[in-house]
Amino acid sequence: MKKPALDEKVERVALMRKQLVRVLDDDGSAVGEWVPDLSADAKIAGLRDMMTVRSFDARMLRAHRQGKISFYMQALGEEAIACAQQRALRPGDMHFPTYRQQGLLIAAGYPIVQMMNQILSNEQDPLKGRQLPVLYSAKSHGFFSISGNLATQYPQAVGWAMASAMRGDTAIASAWIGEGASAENDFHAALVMASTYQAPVILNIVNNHWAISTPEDFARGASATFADRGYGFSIPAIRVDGNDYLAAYAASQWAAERARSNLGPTLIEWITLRRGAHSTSDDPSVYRPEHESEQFPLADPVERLRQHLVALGEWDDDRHRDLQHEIDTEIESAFAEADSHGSVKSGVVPSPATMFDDVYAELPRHLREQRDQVGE
Amino acid sequence: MKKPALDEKVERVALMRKQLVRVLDDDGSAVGEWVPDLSADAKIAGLRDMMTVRSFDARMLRAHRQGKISFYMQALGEEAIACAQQRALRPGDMHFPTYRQQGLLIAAGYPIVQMMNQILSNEQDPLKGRQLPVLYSAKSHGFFSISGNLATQYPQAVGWAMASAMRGDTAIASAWIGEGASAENDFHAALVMASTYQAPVILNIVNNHWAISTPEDFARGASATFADRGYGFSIPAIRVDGNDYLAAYAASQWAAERARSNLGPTLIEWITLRRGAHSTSDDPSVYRPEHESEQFPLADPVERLRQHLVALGEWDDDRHRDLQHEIDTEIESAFAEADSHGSVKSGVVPSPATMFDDVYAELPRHLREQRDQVGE
Amino acid sequence: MTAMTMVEAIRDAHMIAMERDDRVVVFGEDVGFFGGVFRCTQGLQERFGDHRCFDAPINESAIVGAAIGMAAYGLRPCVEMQFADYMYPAYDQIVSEAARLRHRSAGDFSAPIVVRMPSGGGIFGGQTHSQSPEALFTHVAGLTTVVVSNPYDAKGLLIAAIEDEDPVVFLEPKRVYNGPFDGHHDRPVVPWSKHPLGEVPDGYYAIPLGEARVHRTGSDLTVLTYGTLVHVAETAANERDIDAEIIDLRTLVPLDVDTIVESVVKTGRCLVLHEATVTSGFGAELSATVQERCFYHLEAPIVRVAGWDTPYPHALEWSYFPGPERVGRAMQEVLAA
Amino acid sequence: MTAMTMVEAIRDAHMIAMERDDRVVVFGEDVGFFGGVFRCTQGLQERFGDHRCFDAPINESAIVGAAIGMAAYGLRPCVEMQFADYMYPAYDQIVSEAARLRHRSAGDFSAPIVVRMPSGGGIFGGQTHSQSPEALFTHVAGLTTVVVSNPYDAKGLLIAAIEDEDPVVFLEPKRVYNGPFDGHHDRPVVPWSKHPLGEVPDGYYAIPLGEARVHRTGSDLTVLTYGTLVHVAETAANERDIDAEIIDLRTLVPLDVDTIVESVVKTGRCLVLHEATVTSGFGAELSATVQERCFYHLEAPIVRVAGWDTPYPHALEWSYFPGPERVGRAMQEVLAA
Ligand SMILES: Cc1ncc(C[n+]2csc(CCOP(=O)(O)OP(=O)(O)O)c2C)c(N)n1
Ligand SMILES: Cc1ncc(C[n+]2csc(CCOP(=O)(O)OP(=O)(O)O)c2C)c(N)n1
Ligand SMILES: [Mg+2]
Ligand SMILES: [Mg+2]
Repeated sequence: MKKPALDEKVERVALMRKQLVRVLDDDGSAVGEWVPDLSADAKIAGLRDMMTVRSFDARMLRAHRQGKISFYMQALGEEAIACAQQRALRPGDMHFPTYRQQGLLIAAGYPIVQMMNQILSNEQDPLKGRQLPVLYSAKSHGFFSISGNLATQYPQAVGWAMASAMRGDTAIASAWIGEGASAENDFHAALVMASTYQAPVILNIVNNHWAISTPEDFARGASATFADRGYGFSIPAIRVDGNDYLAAYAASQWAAERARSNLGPTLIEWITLRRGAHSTSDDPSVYRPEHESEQFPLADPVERLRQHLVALGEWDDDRHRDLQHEIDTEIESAFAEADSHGSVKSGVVPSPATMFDDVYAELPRHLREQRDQVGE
Repeated sequence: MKKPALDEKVERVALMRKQLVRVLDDDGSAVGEWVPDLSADAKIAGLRDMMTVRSFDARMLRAHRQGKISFYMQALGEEAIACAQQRALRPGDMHFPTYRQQGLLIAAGYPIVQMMNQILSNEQDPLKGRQLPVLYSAKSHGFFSISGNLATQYPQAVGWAMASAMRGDTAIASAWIGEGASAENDFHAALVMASTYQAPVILNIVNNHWAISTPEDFARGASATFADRGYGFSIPAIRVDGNDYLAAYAASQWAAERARSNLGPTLIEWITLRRGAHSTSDDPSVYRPEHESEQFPLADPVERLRQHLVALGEWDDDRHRDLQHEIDTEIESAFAEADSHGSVKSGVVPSPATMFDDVYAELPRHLREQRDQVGE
Repeated sequence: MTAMTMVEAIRDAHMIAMERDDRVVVFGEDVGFFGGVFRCTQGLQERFGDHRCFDAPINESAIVGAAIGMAAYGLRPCVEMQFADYMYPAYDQIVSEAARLRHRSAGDFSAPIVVRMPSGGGIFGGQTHSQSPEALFTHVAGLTTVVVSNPYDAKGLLIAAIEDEDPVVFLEPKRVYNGPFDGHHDRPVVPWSKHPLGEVPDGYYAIPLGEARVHRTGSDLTVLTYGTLVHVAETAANERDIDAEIIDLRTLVPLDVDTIVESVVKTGRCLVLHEATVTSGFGAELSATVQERCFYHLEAPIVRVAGWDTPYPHALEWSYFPGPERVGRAMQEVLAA
Repeated sequence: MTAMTMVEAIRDAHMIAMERDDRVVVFGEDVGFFGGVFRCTQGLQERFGDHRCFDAPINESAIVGAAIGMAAYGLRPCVEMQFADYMYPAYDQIVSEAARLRHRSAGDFSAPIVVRMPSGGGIFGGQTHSQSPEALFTHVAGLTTVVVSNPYDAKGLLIAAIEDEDPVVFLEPKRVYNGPFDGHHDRPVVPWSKHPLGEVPDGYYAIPLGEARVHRTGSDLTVLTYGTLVHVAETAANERDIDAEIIDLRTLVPLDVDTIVESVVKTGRCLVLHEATVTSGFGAELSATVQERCFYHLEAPIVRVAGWDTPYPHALEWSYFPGPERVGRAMQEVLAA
């Protein structure tokens, strides 16, 4: 598919709304105008990022089954998108993620054990046991605090981007939302602001085809794609194969450059599939067609990048096995460390008095009194 | 401009987003595919409706200057849209209006004196002095209670339309919003619902180019038109000359027939100009370019329909003068009657005890107690 | 009579209301095909078809806004917010629209809708799956606010809410969906089948809105509460052998002032309990009301025990939740004063 | 010192804050070119350019949401809701986001924003231009809620609010924008230039958030109030020659409990006044707090005088508004009890 100039007219980009940006073909070759300029090492780093996410998710699901954590949400099948976009953006940029972008943190090199501490809500939890597992916050790594409320982060990302532009900064923001949550009102708030102020922001919609039990149609309505929404605001919108690491990298880079060049917002609809359950509280067998994952036309992102590297002569089964082993070991030892700091399940958690911190910058009198009562 | 079939593909209708449906040309001739099938009498009725709105508005502004009412909002220059759409729809249909669709009530034959009673908040006010002037409610005339909060009526209209469809009824709903308020979140709520459930609803955006002091660009952003928004949801969207009574009638009829034939929602962007101040509390001289009204390319709707009728040989200066006189007299005597029932300014208003009615269907204990205290 | 969980009782209420009145429609996020994340609407779509029970896009404002439009048309929508914590996007439609429609139109239009929402903590839900926002509704004229505490009440009150002519906000403390939580999270869960209020009459019955229920009679002090804390209060009173009269308010607005006053006049002491943050919580209204109406009968200050003025923390849930220990201590404090 | 209206004082506060700190940005509906429908931001765009003061699309959620994002970036946004009645679409962003950001991220991010809004009645605005929604903010942990009553305070408090590290909701009773309304709508308006609190120091000063102001000292009873009713209370006390101590709370959360308790301990009697609907209004919190802390000093029931539990009616505005007649009667009632 054609790769438009950064400043291509929105009417021309518009035609891409119903097409699909891809780089990796079915044989693992990188083809077409969107092939990103990535070294073999960078691709191997991408593979490692995705495999780390997957191994991390698997370990956390196991921890949940073991009764060690209260809740978890995996990104199985969607790893390429966040991993690639993180590598395509720059330090200083700010992501406003949902709960399914652990790939952003992992690809940014955020300490795995910190993520686990958060999930365990243990004594070392950087969020002091306040948040549900996976609702990370990591300013240092360009990762905005995740909210439990859907869509609120979308206009916040636009505001952050506006602020950067107002200050003459080149940092950009990247907003994330699921296709289901794009039905929320704040999606509109963000698009209105982004369109009016031409904010340097990437507006990601991760279309993994499910919103808990509800198929994408309920949010999409009669339009053919979610990318259409962008066109309603003359925001250039493209649809990208979200299971194609190279396409994800290239599209993110294109959108980021547009933003950095003051060409305004870009909306990206990522096509992928939620292969697992919505969360550990969910039982998809009740609502989900059997064999959906196998029948989904876009193959697994880890497999596709691996195949590509093998075709390039940069990878083989031994190296893959070694890498897998290395990652699994790293995850396992991180978990051992995190687990040693206790968990919400074991009751080794931050002290109750800490609950009153950070409600305000300074503790007001009524919270001081209440804290004293907890101490009683 | 072409008039598409009712079930034309949205992609084809889409091209009309940036065009303008017109019927009356600059000489007052009705031309093209959109010419509605309207008798001369029906056109004269339309002229009368619009002139009545204008005379009504003028009288109310005078009443405000006289200190008889607390607030008023006129529709100067926008009369054609609501007047024509009311005549194009059927009894039983329900409008969800804003404060600038008095034309709906007048064209539906709602008693003028009742409107004035509401504006005066007098003893005969059908809304018992509870609402700000012009926030009418008239279920009997297919007119939903107007809210002071912008945009909330939009998803309500969609819900009403869904209910009608669910009950196998052929009544349709018509939602109204200003171009400025289309930036509100509930606009999105309505479009999502309408697109997903294909509700039989007309989604009107009255683009009168101003939202109090803010030009339309702030709400529109980078897109060329407000009709674009519809396209983002695959909701057929057309732009119509809102100062052309015949185009307004034809477009409304087309959209209504689409809805009634189960072909789903239609979005109409009406191009017009707010010729007056936002409200009696507003002073546009601070923000508004001089001569804007004269320079606006779409001529006055009353003048254009009059010219058309003259060109048809159905109208002349004498008849026009007589009609104007008849209308002004009617308005004047209605006002005399309404004014005789008191007003918020004279202090002749509904009794304080009535304030507690209708908070609930039945008066609960705490409101009974409070009512007794007011009586004290 | 059938032993039911609160989920089953709510489902049953829906079934009965939908059967009796074909204007009743039910929708919300994951409510149709799946039957709701807490399964409160399970089976409705199968039984009544997807015109009567259906899934909605994830847009709470659209859900309530459309419900208001449907109600104005003549239907009786009963919608679900997936969690009470997610009602905020719909708050404008609830407060500015549903609550005021009858009044502002002088009865020309009305909005007989029910907005159900699972509320409260106790399930390690963190700050966005644990809130009790009832006070944000009780301040709004035109709304009726109900909080249920058991299967029997839930069924009868939901049927009454659906039949009501005006908007009802219906909070369902999720911690008591499956059993009468006594506040001891470290003990096994008692199921509703072991509790008298888990015995639910078959078929139709309605419990009038606005009537409190004396959950336990007593003479030493009056406990005003609702939802999960009804059971916690009972536990605390039993554990400390305190002769507390526990009033389950059930409907917060309109409030059953007579039952409250009668009890406080009798006991002379009053404890107010809820899970929501204490400042400006509904407990403040209860305290103010009791003080206004029973001033000369009060032998001790009215005490409020409630959630702290912080967001509901995930790991420190049991330090936040007013459990039997805190409630029991407060009872003794009121008695000692 | 310059004699200023409250509008001018608010404008001045903006000017000074923007001059001292270039991170301060101001936006909202009609706020930029026009300077706001009440003209509180007039001149800012001209002076600081449209990158510092600008118009926004009509979307309150977008305004507050963007402000939160800007604050997270490092700016200090001060935004206007055109009327307090129109803050509901932004309520989720205020309550779920701004209020909780610091806590949920354990200080990683914060949201130092100010959300200004003209509130209250007395201008024949009907139900959607007259509301006083302060109680909907005071129930939310993480918010600071300010209600101003005069130019002097408005300037000093707004500067403090902009400098504050956390989100501040700043209510401006529009009825006192141009003069200290005494509650007698049928008498000529007194301008601020005739009132000592209309004398505003030039240049920078900040009034600490969380400190009440004793508006009038007295020994017979304590009146707790804020906003417009401070002046109504003064009028009522003067008219009936009652030695009332009137406390202008200024900040509702955090509340200046010391000043309140000190006064009630002295007078033994307390009247609570506000314009918002009475049920679950902030008056309930005040009544509950006073009762808890001064129980043994109270010689009479605490009385609340507030708006009725109805929407604010247009024509019956003066039957709804707690004017000097109702307030005066309540003072006598409290004294007689
Ligand atoms: C305001 C709000 N409403 C509802 C929810 C409950 N909820 C959590 S996730 C979810 C589904 C979101 O689906 P989607 O946006 O497609 O994201 P995905 O889970 O597929 O990544 C829902 C309804 C919520 N968190 N916030
Ligand atoms: C939720 C909400 N926000 C703000 C306002 C204040 N307000 C009233 S009318 C208006 C401008 C609306 O402009 P537009 O939608 O273009 O309609 P027009 O007045 O041009 O007919 C504004 C901002 C409001 N009524 N409700
Ligand atoms: Mg999804
Ligand atoms: Mg307009």
